[in-house]
Amino acid sequence: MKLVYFAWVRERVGKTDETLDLPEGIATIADLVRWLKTRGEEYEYAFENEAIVRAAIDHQHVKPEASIAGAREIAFFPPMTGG
Amino acid sequence: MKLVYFAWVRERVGKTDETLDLPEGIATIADLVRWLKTRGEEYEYAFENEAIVRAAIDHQHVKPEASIAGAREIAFFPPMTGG
Amino acid sequence: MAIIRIQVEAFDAAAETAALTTGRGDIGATVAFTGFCRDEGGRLSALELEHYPGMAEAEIACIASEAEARWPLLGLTVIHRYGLIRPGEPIVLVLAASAHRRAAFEAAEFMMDYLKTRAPFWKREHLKDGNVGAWVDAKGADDAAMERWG
Amino acid sequence: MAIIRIQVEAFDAAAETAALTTGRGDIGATVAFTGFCRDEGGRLSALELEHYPGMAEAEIACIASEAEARWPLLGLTVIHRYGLIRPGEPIVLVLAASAHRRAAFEAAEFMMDYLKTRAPFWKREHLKDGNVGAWVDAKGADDAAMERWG
Repeated sequence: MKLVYFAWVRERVGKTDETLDLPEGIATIADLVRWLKTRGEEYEYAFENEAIVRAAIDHQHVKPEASIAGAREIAFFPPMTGG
Repeated sequence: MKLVYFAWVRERVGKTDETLDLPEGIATIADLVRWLKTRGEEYEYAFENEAIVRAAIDHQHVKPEASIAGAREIAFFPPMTGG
Repeated sequence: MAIIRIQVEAFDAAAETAALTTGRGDIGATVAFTGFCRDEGGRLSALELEHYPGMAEAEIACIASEAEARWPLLGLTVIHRYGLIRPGEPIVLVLAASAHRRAAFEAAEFMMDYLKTRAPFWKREHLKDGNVGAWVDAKGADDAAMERWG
Repeated sequence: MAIIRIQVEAFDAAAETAALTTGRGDIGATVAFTGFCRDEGGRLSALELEHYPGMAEAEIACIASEAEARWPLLGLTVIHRYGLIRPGEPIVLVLAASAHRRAAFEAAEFMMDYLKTRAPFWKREHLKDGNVGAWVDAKGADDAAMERWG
């Protein structure tokens, strides 16, 4: 699974992207975040306030309860500040 | 008193402006319109629907009941269609 | 202090925007409204715009002061043309600048709603067949649009 | 079909407007919104804009389709820059064209409200003192502005 990070989520995780093999039982974005936070302090820091970090699956905004089945690319980023 | 006319009010009156001596007792725009309508068919036609024709005194929109005392220039015109 | 011009010539919206914004770090948003002459389904060869010189400037200045009192504007430009204007040509420009977008959008829309119903301009149609057509009727929708500003 | 571009280069609002309107007799109104980099009272030397390539285009196309479904638009252009942008330079252009002004105003404002909260761009401050400052926080006011469109 390809994961991509933007803005301060990217800075905290310390990488722009990575490809990870996910363990069994990770069905949703929320499951994925919970698992990432077990992988090290940098992830704990990035997701310390889970409610703030937004997610997209294959370029579409999704909620934490969204299924990741079939996803090619999952992105995590702060609230958008464009415009 | 200088009177000026615009758009179809001008076309119906048949002139762009005129300077008239007003008789005694003409205190308001409504009085002035009533008197103008006695001056000929062209004025009757221009003011046939008095509620439609707008007036300005010295470049300011006014209502029919506005006093014309001290006015330098009184304008009559249809509803505006600028913009 | 708003910039107001009543003119026959076409205008350059980009140059007007640059005039308001160049060298400034406080402007975060500009809204430029341009009104164009339509051909009304191919029926029109032009619109002829008549105006009341003197009152047109005074009335637009009055509307602009009202906008500047209502919104924290950092610039306001209004250019209104008169004379014969062909389909596709611009008639009116309202340009509002502010620190933030809401003020710029609202002020520009307010200016247009007021210009439509209070600025002393009148449009007459010139038809493709060579005839001079009717004076354009004022629209009830424009009065309603103005009234929502209270 | 909206024109959407995500680019480093500055844009030319006048050229974009001409591209939408030239040779057309059906457009009666254009609204061009330009968002500029502010210096925040002289504090900033630049804003750095990061974006999510691919998603940015897709998301803006999605918002633009929504606008085209809601209003009878005759043209819609969105250009959003990324990279380092100095105070006074433009960041974003939204250009909406329609037969009448209300649709053009509303569509442009809708686009901006949605861009602010849904387009994957993030701003970081670069300070006059040479330091890289904080990521700009999302504003609750922007969420509220988006929500009023239902």
